[in-house]
Amino acid sequence: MRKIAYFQAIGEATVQAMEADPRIVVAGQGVDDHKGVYGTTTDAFARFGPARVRDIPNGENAFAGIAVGAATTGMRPLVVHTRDDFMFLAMDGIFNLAAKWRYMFGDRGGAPVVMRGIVGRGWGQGATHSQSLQSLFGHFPGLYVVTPASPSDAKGLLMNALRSEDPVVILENRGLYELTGEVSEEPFTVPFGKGRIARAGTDVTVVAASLMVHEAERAADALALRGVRAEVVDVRSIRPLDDALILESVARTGRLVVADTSWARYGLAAEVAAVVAEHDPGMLRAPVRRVTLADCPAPVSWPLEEAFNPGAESVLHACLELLGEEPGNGPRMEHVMKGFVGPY
Amino acid sequence: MRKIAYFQAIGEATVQAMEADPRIVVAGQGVDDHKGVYGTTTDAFARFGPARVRDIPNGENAFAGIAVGAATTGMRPLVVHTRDDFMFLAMDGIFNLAAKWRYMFGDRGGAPVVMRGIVGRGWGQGATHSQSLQSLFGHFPGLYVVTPASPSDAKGLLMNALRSEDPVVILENRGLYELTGEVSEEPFTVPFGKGRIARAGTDVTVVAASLMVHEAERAADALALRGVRAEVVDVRSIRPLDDALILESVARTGRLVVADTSWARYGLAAEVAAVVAEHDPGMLRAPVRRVTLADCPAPVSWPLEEAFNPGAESVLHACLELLGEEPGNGPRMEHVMKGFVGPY
Amino acid sequence: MSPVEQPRTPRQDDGPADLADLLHAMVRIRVAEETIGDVYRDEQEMRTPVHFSIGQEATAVGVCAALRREDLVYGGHRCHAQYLAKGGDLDAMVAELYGRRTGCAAGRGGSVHLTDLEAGFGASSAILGEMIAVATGAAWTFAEPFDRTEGRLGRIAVTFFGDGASEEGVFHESLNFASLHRLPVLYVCENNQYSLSSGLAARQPAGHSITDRARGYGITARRLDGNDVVAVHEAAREAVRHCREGRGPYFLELDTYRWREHVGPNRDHEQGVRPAADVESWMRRCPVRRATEALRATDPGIDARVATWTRQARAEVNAAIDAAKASPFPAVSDLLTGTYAT
Amino acid sequence: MSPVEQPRTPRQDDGPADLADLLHAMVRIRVAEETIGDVYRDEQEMRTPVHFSIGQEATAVGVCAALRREDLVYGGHRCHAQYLAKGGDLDAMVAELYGRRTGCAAGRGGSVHLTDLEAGFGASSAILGEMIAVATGAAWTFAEPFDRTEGRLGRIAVTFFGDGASEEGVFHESLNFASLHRLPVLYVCENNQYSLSSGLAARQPAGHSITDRARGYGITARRLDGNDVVAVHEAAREAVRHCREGRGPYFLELDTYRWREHVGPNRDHEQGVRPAADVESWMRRCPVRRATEALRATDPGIDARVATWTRQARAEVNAAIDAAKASPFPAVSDLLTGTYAT
Ligand SMILES: Cc1ncc(C[n+]2csc(CCOP(=O)(O)OP(=O)(O)O)c2C)c(N)n1
Ligand SMILES: Cc1ncc(C[n+]2csc(CCOP(=O)(O)OP(=O)(O)O)c2C)c(N)n1
Ligand SMILES: [Mg+2]
Ligand SMILES: [Mg+2]
Repeated sequence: MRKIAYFQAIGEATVQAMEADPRIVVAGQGVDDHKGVYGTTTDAFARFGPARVRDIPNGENAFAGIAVGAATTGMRPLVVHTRDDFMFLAMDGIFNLAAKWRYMFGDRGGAPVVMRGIVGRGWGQGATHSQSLQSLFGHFPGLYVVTPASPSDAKGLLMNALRSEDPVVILENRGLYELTGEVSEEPFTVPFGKGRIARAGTDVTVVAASLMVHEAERAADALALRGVRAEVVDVRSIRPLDDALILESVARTGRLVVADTSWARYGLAAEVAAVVAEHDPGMLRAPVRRVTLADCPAPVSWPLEEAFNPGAESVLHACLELLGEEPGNGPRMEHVMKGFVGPY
Repeated sequence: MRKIAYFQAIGEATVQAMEADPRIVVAGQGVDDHKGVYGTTTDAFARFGPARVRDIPNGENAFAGIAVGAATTGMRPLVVHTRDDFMFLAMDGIFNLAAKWRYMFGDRGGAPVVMRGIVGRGWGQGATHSQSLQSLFGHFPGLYVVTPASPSDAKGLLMNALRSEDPVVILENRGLYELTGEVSEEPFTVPFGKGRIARAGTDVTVVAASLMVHEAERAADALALRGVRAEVVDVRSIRPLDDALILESVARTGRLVVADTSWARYGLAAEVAAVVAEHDPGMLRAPVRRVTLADCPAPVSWPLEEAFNPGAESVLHACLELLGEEPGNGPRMEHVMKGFVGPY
Repeated sequence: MSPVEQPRTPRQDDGPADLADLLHAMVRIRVAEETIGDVYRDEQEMRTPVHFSIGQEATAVGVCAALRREDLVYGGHRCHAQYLAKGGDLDAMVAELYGRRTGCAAGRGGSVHLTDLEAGFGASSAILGEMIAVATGAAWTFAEPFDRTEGRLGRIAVTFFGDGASEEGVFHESLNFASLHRLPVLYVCENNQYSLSSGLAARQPAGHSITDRARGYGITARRLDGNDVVAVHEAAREAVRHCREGRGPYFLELDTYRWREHVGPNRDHEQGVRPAADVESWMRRCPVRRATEALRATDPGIDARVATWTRQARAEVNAAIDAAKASPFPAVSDLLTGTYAT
Repeated sequence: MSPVEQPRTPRQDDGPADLADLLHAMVRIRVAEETIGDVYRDEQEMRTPVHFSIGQEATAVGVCAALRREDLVYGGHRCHAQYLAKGGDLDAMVAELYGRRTGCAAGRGGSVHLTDLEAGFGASSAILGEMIAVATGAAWTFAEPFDRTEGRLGRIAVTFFGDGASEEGVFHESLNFASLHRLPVLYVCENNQYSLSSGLAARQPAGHSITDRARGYGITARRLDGNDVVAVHEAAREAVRHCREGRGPYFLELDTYRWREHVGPNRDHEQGVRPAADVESWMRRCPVRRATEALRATDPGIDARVATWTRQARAEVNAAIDAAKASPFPAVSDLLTGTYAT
């Protein structure tokens, strides 16, 4: 099958969905410019022009409500935030309006707005431009929340979102944008709530989301060299979470590492651990390990940033620890984003 | 010792802290009015007047930043939100400014702002006026987050907050305001990060926060009648969480129920379960139970609201289930807020 | 007049409404709210915080009488009058207050989350300013080419909000967007001088009005007496024409005053919250009384008609209360229904 | 002039600054940014997104020269010029870009989180509009009785932000609060017509300025040519006097233009983002050139002095770069330090 980059997959899904549904309108700051949100809106703008790929003023708070107003009267807004951090300003609209609209007004219609938020990890983005807000979004019933890790999922989940009758938040890690993979040219959807076994294994389960799926796979490579077979579960969907897939894997391996791009406390890593603990803690032959951000805001200085962000090596060490093995001195593994060149 | 109500304890802490520190200023919508935020700011206003108990215009977003600007130049703002739901509008200021200020600007000073948010559970408050946002606040390093359950803690934690060099979010459940308890007349502080054994027991641990501590205690009463001794742990502090106290209790009882006023997913209940799972899942002789909100927005209709909010009975049933006992048909336990009369 | 005269909502075409019809609508809303207020206080069975518009009826009635049924109205927490003025179903509203399955929001939303899409009442909500943005978004839909199908062309969105809500940033961001794209949205600020117990002087700089701010976005804006239903209606007709002709948004600031406490049925000046003299002076400017007086010269039978309308409205709202009480609560087994589409 | 002439920041008392001093400050900032831009692009060792003010120097220099050292300035993402104009330490800024322990934010903040409390530069931040609120809060402190101690009386807060940031709701809420309480805060909008690649026409209604909006809050407001450093300085002095005398906030909208791309050292009109003719026309209105030309009549030696200043600034910034590179990174063992007070 044809290979394309993650950002291209997003662009393709956008164009195909817009072709199929005239109600879809893309809106965001600079969606129409030469950069096209890292190339994800360029094709849509070329194809549909400014009426359907709409540059908007700054003002995230109102725009969340404006999108809800449009969505509840017949449009299908696809709102793009070039950093999900800016969505703090949109949270009233997201949580108090979009997530609750259908329920609060008696199930007479939903607020089908799709919100893309890009996580700007690394390269000195700093504390306010690199947060990964999946656990916040995941806490609230009424929203769907997904974190595509592969180009194929980036397309399929976005196309599913654009057919949803309810609001969807899609978190995309900027570090994945150049990643290539096989993606069907045809329109297709990936359902919400279904995780995926990114790599099969028997000795330890690594549950991961987004960028951390790749770090986990690289850790699994390194483990394989040592004869350890790690299973990597890509949750894909934060809400609903595919509990069954997680439980089935942990039941087989008896060991759980959760790798996330956000903090441990009240995060995805907590939720995955809780799913197992509330199902059957007896499954666990060893304590759960959370491989997450250091418990501080994101620093800029690169040695600190490297230490702050979890990578393949942290996943590897966590797995070895659970298996009671010494890390030894294998080659140091670089972060996925090594080699990135600015400006961002 | 003298008994006073929870709301009086808040008012007393405010006055005593303001007497000791002229930098403290109370600010919020209507803090100076006849209701005095359910009586919590009345005494401070009577004592210090409008210069230090300041009514503010609507505009939660800017005011979060204004408070940070004041806090970083020498004031100690105590910002009051009559519903913590309104804090969605203040989240940029809370997370991107207050929580990160000290770290992001190189540890040259913090943003000592204290934010009270009242959780307006029950009596048809509706989906946007009854949320309990502790897990959102708890996710972010740089913030302290506390949830006083007793009048004494309401005073001690607030006084501690007003002496903190870093930002603090205090979530108070409106349902606790009329609750009375022993409170020292002298100024005193309760440190952050220290939970409390609200009731000692040996058979099952119920970890709870805020209003749910009381529901858990009532469940413990009912269990005691059946010879079951439940231990109730009041976390008091969401960030930092007193892991040691939780672990020590669960190590003794082998059974864990977590009772929270918010949703299960990515919530406090998840975090507490994760703490145990990452320490030693072998401690658990039974699966963890999360006693939380139903996974939907808050409904208004009272039979739905009753079913939506967890109460003593849900805690009781969860404990019995873990112990392998039938619930039987004991008397139905009413919610804590039964008998409340509007308008709210 | 006949004893079976039906309560009528104002006409919803583009012609001017009769003052008698406007008065009738105001009387009906006044009676409905007063009756609900008494029952609310005495029974404690409507378990949902209620914000009454008693004393402010002219704004909702005057504006809604200038709208077509298909235009969508959005309100804030103080939304009963707007809902009823737009033709929202009274039975469904009362059932909502009682949390019944037959409520307009199926018992999920309560007093502050009304909706009646049939009548063109989009939604209301309790977070200040939210609906300013939502109405702007609806107007965006109405301005989009795909909405320009037969019969839908020319719909407008209207949002009512208070002087307090105008302080929220969403006001600024929404007006900027609407003006930039010339969206067909009418912003109606019901300036009752208070946000909770805080007067305007404690919240906004003196000597400058909300209207001045709206003009900063290049929006055509007018401020007028919100207790004069005829003036409101005339201004609204002009505003609606402007929006419908594609000339962009319009802003109306309507000065008025609420008689009851912020939330609940009581009179807060009796608790010393506001100067009793202020309340009394505004009560003398009662919009119902003023409309009645204006009609009396030409229509000597008006007092009798008002009395009849009052009786009819009372019967209507009592019937709605009885019907609501006889309606079932939502089934607890349906608690989760509506969280997501099924 | 002597080869050892030191680069000077403008005087920070209340008298008018010499045009030569203003020019000197602009030259120094221009050279610093150009030098940093080249090194940034060629080395890829300053790993932090950088927003240059090249072409916009007159706003920061003209305003900051009207301030006292103890006044606090707050900036947005495009903050280098403001930091330097207020007297912020160049070495510490460059070290911050290199993520060094000696950086002004100890390597934690990067290009968009500058601070130098010694020099009266409070903070800058990368989320649009945040510092509009923070500066308002600082002004609140400055207006409080407990701050009225000797030597602190009369401090003011100043915030620089762009035309894009003025669209955020925080602008509206902050101006309302500041005007209501007559806070000593000077709002400086650097209107460079763009937010990322979006021109004003795509973001704000035509025919109405940000100044109009500020006036809606009863704030004294002026709009002027932001590339004329003398005009900016005079207007700023008037504004500062107004604030310091307790007459409330003041608003300045300064028209200017950036020469480089939004973020990074490249020229985006070379990529066709903006009309090259626009960029060129604004480059002809270069604030440095204009100030130089204005001086030439009375000071024939000005070109030589500019050449010297340029050389000196280049040496100064190169030294800062060398010093930064020679400085240690923060220790990884200190990763958590500063999350909370210890
Ligand atoms: C974002 C937000 N902040 C605060 C509140 C609390 N609140 C509810 S109504 C109200 C006053 C609103 O005043 P106004 O908009 O003038 O409407 P009025 O009640 O006078 O009709 C306030 C502050 C809220 N609901 N939402
Ligand atoms: C809340 C928020 N929204 C969006 C952004 C992304 N962003 C960064 S700079 C910028 C443009 C700002 O334009 P302006 O305020 O005019 O400043 P300029 O870059 O022109 O100096 C935008 C949209 C952001 N940083 N914060
Ligand atoms: Mg009002
Ligand atoms: Mg700009």
